Amino acid sequence: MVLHTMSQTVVLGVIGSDAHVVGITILEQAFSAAGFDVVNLGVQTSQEEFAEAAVAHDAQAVLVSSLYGHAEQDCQGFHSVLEEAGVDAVSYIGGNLAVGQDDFEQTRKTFRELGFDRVFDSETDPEEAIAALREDLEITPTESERATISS
Amino acid sequence: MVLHTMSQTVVLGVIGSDAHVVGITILEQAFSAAGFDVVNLGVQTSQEEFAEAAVAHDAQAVLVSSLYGHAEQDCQGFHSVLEEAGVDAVSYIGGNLAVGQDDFEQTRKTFRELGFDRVFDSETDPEEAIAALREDLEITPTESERATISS
Amino acid sequence: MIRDERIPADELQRIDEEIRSNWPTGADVDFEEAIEYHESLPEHKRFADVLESADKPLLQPRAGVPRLDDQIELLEYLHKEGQADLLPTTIDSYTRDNEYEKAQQGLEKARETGDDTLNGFPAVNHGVDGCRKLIDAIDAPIEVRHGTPDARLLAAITFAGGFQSFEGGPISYNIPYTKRHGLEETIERWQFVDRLAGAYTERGIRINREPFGPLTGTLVPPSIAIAIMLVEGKLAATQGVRSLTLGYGQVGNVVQDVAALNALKKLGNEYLPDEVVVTTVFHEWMGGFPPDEARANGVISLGGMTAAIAQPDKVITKSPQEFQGVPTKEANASGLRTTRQVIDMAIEQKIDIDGIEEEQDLIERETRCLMDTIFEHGDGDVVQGTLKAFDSGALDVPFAPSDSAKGAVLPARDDDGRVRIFEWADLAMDDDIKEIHKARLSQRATTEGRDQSFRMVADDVDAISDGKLIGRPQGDV
Amino acid sequence: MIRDERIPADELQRIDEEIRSNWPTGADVDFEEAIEYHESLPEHKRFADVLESADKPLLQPRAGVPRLDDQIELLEYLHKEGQADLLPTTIDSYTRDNEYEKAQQGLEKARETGDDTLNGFPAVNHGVDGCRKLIDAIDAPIEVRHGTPDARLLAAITFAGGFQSFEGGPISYNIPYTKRHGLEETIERWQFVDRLAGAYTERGIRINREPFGPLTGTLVPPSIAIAIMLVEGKLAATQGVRSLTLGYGQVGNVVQDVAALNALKKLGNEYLPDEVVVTTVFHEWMGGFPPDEARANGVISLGGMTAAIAQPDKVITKSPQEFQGVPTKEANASGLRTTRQVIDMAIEQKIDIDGIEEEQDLIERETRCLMDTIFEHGDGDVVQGTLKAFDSGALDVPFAPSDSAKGAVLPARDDDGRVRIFEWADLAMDDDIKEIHKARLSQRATTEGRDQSFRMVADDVDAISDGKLIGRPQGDV
Repeated sequence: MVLHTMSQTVVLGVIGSDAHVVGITILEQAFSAAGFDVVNLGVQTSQEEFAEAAVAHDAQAVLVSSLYGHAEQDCQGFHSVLEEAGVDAVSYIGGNLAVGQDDFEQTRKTFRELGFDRVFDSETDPEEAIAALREDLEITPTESERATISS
Repeated sequence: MVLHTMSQTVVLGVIGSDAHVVGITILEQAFSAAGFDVVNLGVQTSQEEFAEAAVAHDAQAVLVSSLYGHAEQDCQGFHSVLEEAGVDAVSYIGGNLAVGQDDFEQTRKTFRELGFDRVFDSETDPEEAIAALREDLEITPTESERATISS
Repeated sequence: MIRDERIPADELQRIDEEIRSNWPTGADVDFEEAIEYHESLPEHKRFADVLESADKPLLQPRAGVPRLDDQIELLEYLHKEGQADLLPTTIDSYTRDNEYEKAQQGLEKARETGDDTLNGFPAVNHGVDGCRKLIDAIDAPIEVRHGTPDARLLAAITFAGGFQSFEGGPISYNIPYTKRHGLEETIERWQFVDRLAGAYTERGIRINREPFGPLTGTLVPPSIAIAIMLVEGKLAATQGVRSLTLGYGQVGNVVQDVAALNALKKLGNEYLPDEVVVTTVFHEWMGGFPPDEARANGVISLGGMTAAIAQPDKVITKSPQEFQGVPTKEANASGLRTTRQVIDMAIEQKIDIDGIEEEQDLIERETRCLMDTIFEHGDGDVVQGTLKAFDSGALDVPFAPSDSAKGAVLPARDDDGRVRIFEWADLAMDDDIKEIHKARLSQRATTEGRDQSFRMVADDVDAISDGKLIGRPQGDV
Repeated sequence: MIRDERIPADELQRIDEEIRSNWPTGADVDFEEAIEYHESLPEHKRFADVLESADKPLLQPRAGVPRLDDQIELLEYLHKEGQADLLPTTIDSYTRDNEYEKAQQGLEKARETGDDTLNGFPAVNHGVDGCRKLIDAIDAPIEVRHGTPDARLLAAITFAGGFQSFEGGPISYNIPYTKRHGLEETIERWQFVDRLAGAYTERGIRINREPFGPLTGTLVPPSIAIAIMLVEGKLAATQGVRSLTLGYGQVGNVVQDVAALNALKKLGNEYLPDEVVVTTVFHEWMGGFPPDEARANGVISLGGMTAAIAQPDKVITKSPQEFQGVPTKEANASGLRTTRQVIDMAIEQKIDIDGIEEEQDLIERETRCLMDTIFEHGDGDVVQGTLKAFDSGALDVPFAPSDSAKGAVLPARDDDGRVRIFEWADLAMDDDIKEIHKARLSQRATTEGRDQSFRMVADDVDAISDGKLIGRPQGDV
């Protein structure tokens, strides 16, 4: 398992005009420590910048963070942009995804419908996301092998 | 003026079942420092004990304190008791005199009608009561002179 | 003549029977059956064990309402939402005056109308079964807190009812609370309470006893409070109590409060027999509170900070609604959480403040003067010594309403905000100690440009509720 | 090539005219007339004088709403009910992005509907007259607080509008706030702001300038914050600023916070020219707050306690509603009063904590390393040195969103809760200092039975909002 993940690349960033950097700094450290190659795009990253980086680094995963409450707006059409660029990667989103986060299940549903494979709230430990990604990448062994070659 | 007040006696106490002692301790000190002879009856003092002490010490003033909100009840008939015992002294009351002290003027009126010469709220400085007592005792010079002889 | 001697078994039984006949619920107390009930309680409800094994200060609020269901709901709330470690059951005023009939009427009225006509939980009226329903329902240890000069029946019923901690003592529940209960009388009655706790203790049920440290709650000089804690601790130990929590009320000067808690712990272990486990409890500010929740939170936090540094075994918290009397359960829980946050943020920090040892040394010397005078007055007997020392004024408590204490001693803060003695009256104290206090107060007088006088005392009494520690003259210094 | 040199008079005038043409209200600025207006202000509205002559820490909240009348009402409330000594006017986000048209739309919508569609006071849109109405209405000094990388027009209008204090700086309002504004660009723009303040200063109107000390607000090691304060202070002094308030954000360890404030004051006086009056401002905890007002009050009170000991010239307070964003005016006033109560109770106490000098010495040595590397990188020029040191990573800020800083340095708390550096990246620091940090973090790792890792960083970021200072592993130590 460790062997597989050693060479997998994840692209990471905060979408939209959001400037909250602490969360992705922690995520960058956590995914690096877990053996992933991490491309951290930082804050205020556009949909196009995510797509370009995913293509350039042949990423297996795109991890989107949003903490300022406008994630739904910022992610409209995001998966079309990824698709058009030819990105074939799992996509996760996490953070404070709605302003009045009364019902997270509703929020999860919204973002699943937008195209994200997994949706996390702001209380999620990095370990949880790492475990999920390992699971998601291992159930598609061909991708895992390709990753081993490509990185 | 100092000569007059040097020999005036005041009786001091907390009426009813009230056990708040700090206020009268401060008052005892303040009136003593101002030159009065102070008889401090302490907390939980009955109407009769006030009257007896005022007679025994030929007091010029009876100062009643109440902080637990039941003063009106505790003072019903107090001035009849004083009168029957033959007490001829000014009487003051001060403290937290009503539970919901929204309108102190109303409270003052209530206690003036019960027979008190002056009514003070709990924020009153001892100096204010002392100044008032000096004024009240000086405008009745015969009493002042009698006090000089009797003490 | 009453002395500091253990009540003999037959005398204990005689009083017990007599006292239990004072109210119908007394008949339900069965000592052997009560032991069995206590033995059935899980470890996390055993007050003494939980308190003595804690590795950081445990928090406990004050709380009591008349009806059982309401009391259960209140304590559950404080446990869950306030994260209280230890819970209280505060007893109503009628019960404190042994007026069980009036308490019964109040309880019935509360049950009928839903209004709280009593200011606490009438445990005697609820009886052994009512108490056990409370103990069973709450998943934490619970202490009986009251203010009762004659607490014999209350103790008999609450001990049998499963409570394992009981606040109060013959001096601390007399001097600050009542005018006319004689001290000799209250000592005799508390000897019974302690002996009963001792009887449970001998059977393996260690009832924790907690003398009430804050006394009159108003600028009590630490050494006076500590001396009274030591006396009450000794009296309890004589009767067989083995878990004693000595109390101290915050005066607001951090150095003096930490020094006092250190001295309390040290002298407690020194003066009490080895077989007694001594713990300490710190009461957040017991004087007048600011009439403003925001400012009250500041007062509470200063208490939390002090507790983080001194690390007493327990802290009794205040609520931001202290000014207006009994707090809502939300405000009560809020005071707990504010205190918890401050303690948890500060407790891992190394905060060694200069001058604590020096202040502790002064407090210890003062306390020894008072203890020496008590032993001398009683010719070695603590009971007689206490009675005679209070009588002569060699032992005294400032602002004491009781006729049993002269209440002639007056405190005032020094220039640093530490509580010193301004008027000694007849308090037994070495002259060199008096000189130290005098010099400190003189320094304040110089700073303020006024003479030392009772005016400082009056200003200090109101200072914290007015937003400051020291009652400086108006217009600042 | 931009250098640390005073903008010449003709250049100042050229930029001033250009900048004032960016929005219609710019035309109303008349420097000579503005000087007259400032001269007409009473003493108690002169920010620098009030701050510099205070004999205890002055309190200031954050507050800004779009409409003038509402802003007046809000500040009056905070002044009267919160007893704030100094008042703020916080600027909206559109203005911070120089989007005056959007700010105008938001202001008009606010005026029509009564809703606050802006998150602050759009001072540029209110113009000189609007600002003066505010200054005239409020009986205390008011500072402009914002977060604007290019604050030239905002400064021109608010200075002419009567404000005498202006927060921010080229690094502190760039690195923590924005991704793509180049540092060279923001330095150039802030040279104008400072030069304008200097021009007023030369005419006797001392505009107070306050670099933003907390930076990213998250576990910023004191020496990094102080070095940036010194750089911004030097840049401002070069342009003629003579009243500088250097800032520092609470990290929560009392010893480290007091030491840092002491070091900030000392180094500020050392590194800045003699003609500059240096004051300090302490920001209550700028990291994540507990989602609970009671616990938030504990965090605020620890800040008040620290301020009472360190005695900075000013304290920026937080409100118990910090977790949820912009507080109600009542909560804002409540944070002020809680802080005031703690400070006033503790400030007269002598609280000398062991180890403050040692920690201060460490912070000073670290800061000197950073200042040395800046001077070296710039061959004596602070502007070039700052640009090149950030570029090389020799100077860095943890958790910096800006592309102008590497943001590769990572902090973590040691076993005592002091902020140390866990990942140095390319930060210029003597090896013996790095060894000290490493040893302290190693001690924590031992206590916690885990390796030093980014996991500590992550745990520490959340610790205070979770109720503790140090992010210990779950299940306690």
